[in-house]
Amino acid sequence: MMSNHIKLMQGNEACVEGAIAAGMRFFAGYPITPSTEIAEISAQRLPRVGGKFIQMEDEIGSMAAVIGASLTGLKAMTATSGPGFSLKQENIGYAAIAEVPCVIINVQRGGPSTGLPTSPAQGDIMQAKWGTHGDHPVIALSPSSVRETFDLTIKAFNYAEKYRVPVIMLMDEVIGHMREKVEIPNREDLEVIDRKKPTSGLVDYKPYRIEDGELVPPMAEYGGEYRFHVTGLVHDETGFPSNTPKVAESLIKRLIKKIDDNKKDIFLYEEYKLEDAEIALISFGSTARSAKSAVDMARAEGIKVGLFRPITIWPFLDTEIEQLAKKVNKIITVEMNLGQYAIEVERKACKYAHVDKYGKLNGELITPDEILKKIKEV
Amino acid sequence: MMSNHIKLMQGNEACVEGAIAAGMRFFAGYPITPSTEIAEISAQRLPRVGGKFIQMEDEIGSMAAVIGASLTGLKAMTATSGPGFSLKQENIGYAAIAEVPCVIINVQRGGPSTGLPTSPAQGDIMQAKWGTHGDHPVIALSPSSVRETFDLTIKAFNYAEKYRVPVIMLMDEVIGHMREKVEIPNREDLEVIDRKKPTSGLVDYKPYRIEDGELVPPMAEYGGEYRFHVTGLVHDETGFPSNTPKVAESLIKRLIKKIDDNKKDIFLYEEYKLEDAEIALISFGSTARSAKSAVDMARAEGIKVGLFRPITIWPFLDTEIEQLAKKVNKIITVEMNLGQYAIEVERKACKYAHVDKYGKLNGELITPDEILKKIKEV
Amino acid sequence: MATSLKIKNEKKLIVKSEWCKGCGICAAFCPKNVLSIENEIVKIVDIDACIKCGQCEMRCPDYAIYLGGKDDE
Amino acid sequence: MATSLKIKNEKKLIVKSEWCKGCGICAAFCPKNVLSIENEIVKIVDIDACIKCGQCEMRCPDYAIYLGGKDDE
Amino acid sequence: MSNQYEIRLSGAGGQGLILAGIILAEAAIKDGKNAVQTQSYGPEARGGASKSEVIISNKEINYPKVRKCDLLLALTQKACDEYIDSLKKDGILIVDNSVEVKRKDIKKFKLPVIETANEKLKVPMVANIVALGAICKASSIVTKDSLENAILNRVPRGTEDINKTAFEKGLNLINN
Amino acid sequence: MSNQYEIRLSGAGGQGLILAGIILAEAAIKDGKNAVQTQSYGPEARGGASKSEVIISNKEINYPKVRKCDLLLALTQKACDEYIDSLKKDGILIVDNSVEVKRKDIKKFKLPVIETANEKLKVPMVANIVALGAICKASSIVTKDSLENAILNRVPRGTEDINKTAFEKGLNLINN
Amino acid sequence: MSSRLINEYLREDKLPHIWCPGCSHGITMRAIVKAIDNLNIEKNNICIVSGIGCSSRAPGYMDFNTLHTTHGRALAFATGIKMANPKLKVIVITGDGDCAAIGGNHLIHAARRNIDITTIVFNNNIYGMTGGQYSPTTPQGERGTTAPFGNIDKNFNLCNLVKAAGATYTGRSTAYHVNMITKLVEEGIKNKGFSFIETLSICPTYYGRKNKKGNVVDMMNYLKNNSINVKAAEKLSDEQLKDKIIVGELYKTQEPEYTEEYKKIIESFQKER
Amino acid sequence: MSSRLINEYLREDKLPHIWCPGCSHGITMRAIVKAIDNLNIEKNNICIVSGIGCSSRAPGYMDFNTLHTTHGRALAFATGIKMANPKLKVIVITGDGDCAAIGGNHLIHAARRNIDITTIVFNNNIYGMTGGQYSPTTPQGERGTTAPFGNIDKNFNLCNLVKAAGATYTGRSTAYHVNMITKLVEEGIKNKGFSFIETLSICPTYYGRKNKKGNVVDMMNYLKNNSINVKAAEKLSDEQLKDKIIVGELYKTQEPEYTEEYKKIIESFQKER
Ligand SMILES: Cc1ncc(C[n+]2csc(CCOP(=O)(O)OP(=O)(O)O)c2C)c(N)n1
Ligand SMILES: Cc1ncc(C[n+]2csc(CCOP(=O)(O)OP(=O)(O)O)c2C)c(N)n1
Ligand code: SF4
Ligand code: SF4
Ligand code: SF4
Ligand code: SF4
Ligand code: SF4
Ligand code: SF4
Ligand SMILES: [Mg+2]
Ligand SMILES: [Mg+2]
Repeated sequence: MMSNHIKLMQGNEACVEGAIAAGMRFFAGYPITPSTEIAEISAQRLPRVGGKFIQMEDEIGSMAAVIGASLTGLKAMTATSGPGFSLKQENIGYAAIAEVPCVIINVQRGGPSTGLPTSPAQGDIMQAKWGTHGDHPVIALSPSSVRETFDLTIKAFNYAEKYRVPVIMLMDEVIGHMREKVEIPNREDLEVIDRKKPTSGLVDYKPYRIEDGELVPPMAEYGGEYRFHVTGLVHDETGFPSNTPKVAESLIKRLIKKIDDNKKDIFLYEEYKLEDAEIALISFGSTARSAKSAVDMARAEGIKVGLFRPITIWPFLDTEIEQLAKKVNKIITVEMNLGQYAIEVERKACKYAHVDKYGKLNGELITPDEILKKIKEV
Repeated sequence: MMSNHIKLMQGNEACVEGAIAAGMRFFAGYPITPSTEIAEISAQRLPRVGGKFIQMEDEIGSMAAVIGASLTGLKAMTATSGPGFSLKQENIGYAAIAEVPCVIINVQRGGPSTGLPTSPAQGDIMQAKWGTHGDHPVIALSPSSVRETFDLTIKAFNYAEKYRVPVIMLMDEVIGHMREKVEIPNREDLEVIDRKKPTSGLVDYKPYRIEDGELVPPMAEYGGEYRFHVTGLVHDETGFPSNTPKVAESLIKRLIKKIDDNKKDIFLYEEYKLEDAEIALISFGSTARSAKSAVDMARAEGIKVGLFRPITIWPFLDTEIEQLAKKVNKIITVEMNLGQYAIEVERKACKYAHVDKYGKLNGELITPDEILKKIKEV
Repeated sequence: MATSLKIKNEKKLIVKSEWCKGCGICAAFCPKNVLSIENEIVKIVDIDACIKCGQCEMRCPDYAIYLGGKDDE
Repeated sequence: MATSLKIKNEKKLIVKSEWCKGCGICAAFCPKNVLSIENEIVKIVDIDACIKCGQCEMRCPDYAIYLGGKDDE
Repeated sequence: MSNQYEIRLSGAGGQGLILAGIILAEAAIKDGKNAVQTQSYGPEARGGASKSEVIISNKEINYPKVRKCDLLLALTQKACDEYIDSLKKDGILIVDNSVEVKRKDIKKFKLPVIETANEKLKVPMVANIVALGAICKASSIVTKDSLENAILNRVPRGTEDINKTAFEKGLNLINN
Repeated sequence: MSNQYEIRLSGAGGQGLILAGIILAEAAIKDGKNAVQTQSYGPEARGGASKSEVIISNKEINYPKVRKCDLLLALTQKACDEYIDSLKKDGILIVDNSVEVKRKDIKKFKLPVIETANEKLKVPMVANIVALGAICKASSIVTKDSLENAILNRVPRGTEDINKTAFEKGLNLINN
Repeated sequence: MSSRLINEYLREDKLPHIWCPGCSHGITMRAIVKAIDNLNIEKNNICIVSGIGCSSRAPGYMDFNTLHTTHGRALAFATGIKMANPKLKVIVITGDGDCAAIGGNHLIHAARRNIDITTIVFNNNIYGMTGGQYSPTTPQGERGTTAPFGNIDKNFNLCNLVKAAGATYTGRSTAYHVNMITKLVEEGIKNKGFSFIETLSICPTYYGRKNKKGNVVDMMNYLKNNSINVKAAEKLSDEQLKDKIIVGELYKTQEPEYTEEYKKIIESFQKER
Repeated sequence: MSSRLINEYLREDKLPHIWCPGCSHGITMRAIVKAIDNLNIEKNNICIVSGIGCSSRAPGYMDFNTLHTTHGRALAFATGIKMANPKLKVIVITGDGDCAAIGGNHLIHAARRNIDITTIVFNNNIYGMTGGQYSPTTPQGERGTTAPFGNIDKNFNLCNLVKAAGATYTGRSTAYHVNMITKLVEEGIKNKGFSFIETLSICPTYYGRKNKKGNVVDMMNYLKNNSINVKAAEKLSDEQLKDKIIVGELYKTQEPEYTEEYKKIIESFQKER
């Protein structure tokens, strides 16, 4: 018998269920293939838990509404795909500088532009980090299975709330649309992190004041006890704009540092048969599944290959990749693009290992056989 | 006496003059500091040469109008800064996949978000390449002086037309707003490239057919002899959408290849006192001016340092940087951001030279003294 | 309305079944019950009743039925 | 209109010159010519004429002139 | 990987093949197995899928798409022509009896699936469930009980009976 | 770098200092020199600049901003206070006579610039041109002819005479 | 073989189109082509621009200069085209989502400028291409996949909105009233300025199914039976007009056209010389 | 020291503000604060949202919950705030560029939804902050730095546009008619739905200079002398109203409010259990 907690679930559905489990109570979106089910299921589910769903006039408005809602204290999310992700960029930067927690799901499809709207891709890896103007922090995660989509959506909210940062989930069409057996954990077993509220007196309250030894200011909500100002301009700890070079430098540096200094907490990855590996595949999302199959196939032929699967895409797993590079002779990155993650890998690994890349963007999931062939080539 | 051709000119003005000299006859924009003068001067200048200026309702519309105008055969340009550049991203991707020549000026200011609107920055280096979703080609150039702004704007149009690609000019507030002595060359001395027109018969005309040995299809114009279809979907040589994996792969690969295979033509850079240098600074745009001063100051103290100034930012000057790394012991990148170009430099140089970076983003131009200090540190 | 008047009576009712998706619009709005849908394809069931009004052509979303002939319209 | 009626006559006309940008609006629309601009700053030139109508306060873009007093409004 | 069973359900959009795939996968899960279901999409979400794929396994399923399949259902000639080559040697082919097949190296079941739904049951919509019955009998990848269970769980309320009948008709299309 | 002359013109927004900077730079170019002019901006373009900087040189000018300056013009106390420290030892300071200055290690010219414009010429707008006259006399960084030429080129048509007068008044504020 | 109209103006090799059985987009596309035929405009002088959506796939089938842009941006691309080459007759084909949701701003600004573009919206009251989400024209209370409990959004009256924004020609028809579409499009093209034609359309696959509107024929009959011509409507009370679709030419005026005004600026400099 | 109103509702330590001498933005800001004072709303229950522009700098000076967003997006942020916490009184302060150019789509959609937000546009007919480019409300023929030869763009009648989009309250006043601003804002806040108040404003620095409108006082006098109350206007002919600014409460109706409607959906599930 199938237990109550065991279900066949679609990736996009797991995303919503994870979000609701994490406490999401606001969703604003605009439909786009292949992310649309996330909006649709949110519309169904949210009012049942007292949450709000709104379909905005476009993706820019959706991102704006999510930030607005988050400022009132709700956990808020939006979901989109390539073209919509491009449109959200300006306001993602706003969330980054104003430190408004939010989760942005990007179910990647074939780009650029309208591209291949119903096909999977992993072409927005770099965009997730660099899509908006100016240096800014983001966290990006990429799930490889339906169950992991559930778990990572919760993590995404946890990171967003803990670090007051926009967190991007880089799903892809395969993960979003596939249905898979999932065992949904009990609510009690989930770790859910809520944002830290300020405790200071009303009079000397400063919305961006950092407590000693911390890097993330506690966060009040509109409609609560504290009144405060929020802006996308460079601002000091009072939240008001400042042009002073010192203020500017220290704000942006802190924004970056709050993520950099917490890499240990944020770095997620999986290692598969790497213990004795001479060749390491690096792959994430749906292609990591192909890569895992390829590892098994290659091992069956006696080739010592393993898989390193980044789950955290940004911040880049620098120390881990360097470690890995020192351990193996060769690295092959496998991604559905022309080698985006490969750029970062090359940078950290080039001193220690030969880095090769396998990329494809024809709208089809990379197959284990292709990867096996590539393994044999190098 | 000041000759007719020698003038004190602002960077933003030189950009417009260069554009008009290159044949720009259409400008669509939306005002934003510090790029606004480009729109203003275009509004003044274009009707005098029979060209068109339009202020659109926003940056998305501006980018769209530019693509539309280019499809009728006019050379077209838009100008913006950070927030507007973020908004233009979706349609920049469209221009890339539909291969519509256009020039996008980004006069960089402090980001992220509204950031420091009147201060210089170089924070959109990575965004220029990765701002839109999906793998796609772009060319990006960065001028260091008013005169070079004039010249590079012409080059930008030339590349755009020759390679049917969006070309991005990464100016910064300092270069955009400073006034400098400029000698405007004679029209006859300028190299101006126009797009190649198709010559095939009307019946068998295919708008994206590549002639033997070429990578860029000739381009007809709406309202001319040929009728054709243009889409942002993946398409075959007829211009109509196709979902075939082979078509998809070959389209995107060709788009990348047409730039990659022509790097020689596109790679622009300046070398300054590098002959015997042990340390190389790498810097572009306004900071390269500071770096040049710093080189002179360091040389005066007997330190063997030189400057490598990328003018072409994208495609990345891979072979050149590798060459450079082999020649010197140390590289210091100097940019008004937290080290964006440095990422690429590290990737190509790390095997051969130690790469260090100096970045600042407090809204002030990096000074020669700061750089000198950094040189002495490493 | 101008359109249907222009159509001359020597026209022939033509069905291009490869394009027909069997939506039933033509049959439903044919004033003379000339048409019927069978196996998800339009069929002419009473050609003699056809007054060549062109309504089927005008409303067929798939251009699968039209009045044609030598001196095409 | 309610606003100006509410203002009681015991109020005092107060100028906060640090905030005054000398735009001249208050002086121009004072019904009693109480005010004048000198050296780009508002000056009270005829306080006795002031009827405490509050128009200057209402239109001063910089909150540099107002009717105040013990029982502030 | 050898204990992994790969199924491809193909036909025209609107024939309910996605639902059939989901039901198959759910039945497998009820049997305590692992299952992954995927499908293909037309231009954006429109058009509708023309194929649905299910992988059933006792182990973790990595690559989620069906490559060479163990069982192919094809309800139209077009679908059969397109996918027949992806069926493994000795694999099971279930086709509607309107479909012509040349391959010989396979276990072929040519069954009146559509006819059964249209004419026997007078509900064209249940062709997919008839097919599931046939699949259940032809292979032993899911148990009859689980499959029946899964069907009743997924079909719209009020249509349980007709679907149950359709399933049984499907089972009975193959008599061995 | 030593033959590079750096000038900072400071005061309140609206005093025409950007124009003064442009004119200075253009005069230098007329003299066959190199020149770079920059300015500072308020929030977005609004507010208006409060300082304008000019570098004049016989060589290529790299770093375009003024660091330690050779000549400082300050028309308001606030501007003077903010920038006085950036003036080099023995540098030239030209201040309006309303401004108090403490530094001693500089060549100081305290002149009735604003008064001249307001009261002598009755055109407050030409204070910047009066100041240019004084700068021309106090330094020799640009020739009088080029400067006068540059002024007449840039000022609005119809105001040439008053500006010419202003320039001369400025020249005459310093008698040596 | 197909009819002369189809043969001459559509790209036959792209047919049959991808639209669902009974989708009215094909009807409207034909009606537009008929208007062009009636006006006898040179094919090379026409440019058809669309955004993204089922409706926006139309230009791909039409044998003119055609441009399939990004979602919502058709009018902004079209504005660039018309400005750059005013001799082109620019026609925008768009959906209710494309022009009224994401593209709303370009719509009101193109109308405001009174630029000579004829916009035809295939209003099926739903996002068809993405699978049935409610749109800014979905009537209140109706369902979409993102309005599972009934839509609480008020719907736009697009013709009113566009008129208030500055359009100089507006008209409305339905997929049933095909000849009226043709007539309105003709008039729209003839109008020197921004023209807006709304065609109430049917999406049996999503809107119809979600809202239990019956089959394709039922939906067409709804359009037929609930429409009333604007002339006839003038005589009726608001009460009587409740739930009626008012069709016909709704608004027509004359104002300076944008590209003509710009031409005057250019010409003023040519004279100067 | 400053007046009680300023002291109580503005962030005095941020004053004097950055606006130019004679810029009317300060007048309007005070009039809004006065309306809030008259209505006696708890400061913590108010949230003021703006975009980017000179006008949009206002919230920084106002002692409530304040949010300075991205250019044009104030209403979209505000929609999120109001949906998430309907007990907040949400007021949007915006400029003609911010709300009618880049933000036009959010404006018409917020109006369409009839969400309970009060929007006050400081319409100075120009982009002030970026230095005087023409805006969608710059009258035809006038100049901006990007319209050096006279603006050929037709200008929006914002109140009409927003009404056509679905707003349930609209009003117009001028920087001269300060008490009327206060009154309209009060009524707008009281209206349960989308309220839109246009305040004709003066930008002496750019609009005034570019268009030779005289000094600050001349510009104020223009507003004074060319305005006519909507009641009085009703009796006049179009000819007589030419070039007149019609001020007062322009439109008022009652319709379901968006967040209330959503609340009903949530409540339907609470009952279910
Ligand atoms: C930026 C962006 N957002 C969303 C989408 C997804 N999308 C494609 S078409 C469409 C809606 C189409 O609706 P409509 O314009 O009414 O056309 P219809 O399909 O109903 O004819 C959407 C939301 C997209 N392609 N691009
Ligand atoms: C995305 C984006 N585009 C452009 C700008 C530049 N910008 C800032 S304010 C403004 C116009 C402001 O005009 P308005 O809203 O009328 O306000 P005003 O300054 O006149 O009060 C513009 C174009 C920006 N900050 N962000
Ligand atoms: S209207 Fe056209 S597609 Fe529909 S049934 Fe008739 S011929 Fe076939
Ligand atoms: S032409 Fe008229 S009568 Fe003849 S089949 Fe068509 S609709 Fe019927
Ligand atoms: S209105 Fe205010 S700022 Fe203007 S002059 Fe009077 S007091 Fe000064
Ligand atoms: S209160 Fe009235 S009378 Fe008195 S100064 Fe002000 S405006 Fe004049
Ligand atoms: S989904 Fe709707 S709009 Fe799209 S083609 Fe099908 S019926 Fe037409
Ligand atoms: S520029 Fe215009 S709108 Fe901006 S503060 Fe100055 S006067 Fe006001
Ligand atoms: Mg639609
Ligand atoms: Mg304005």
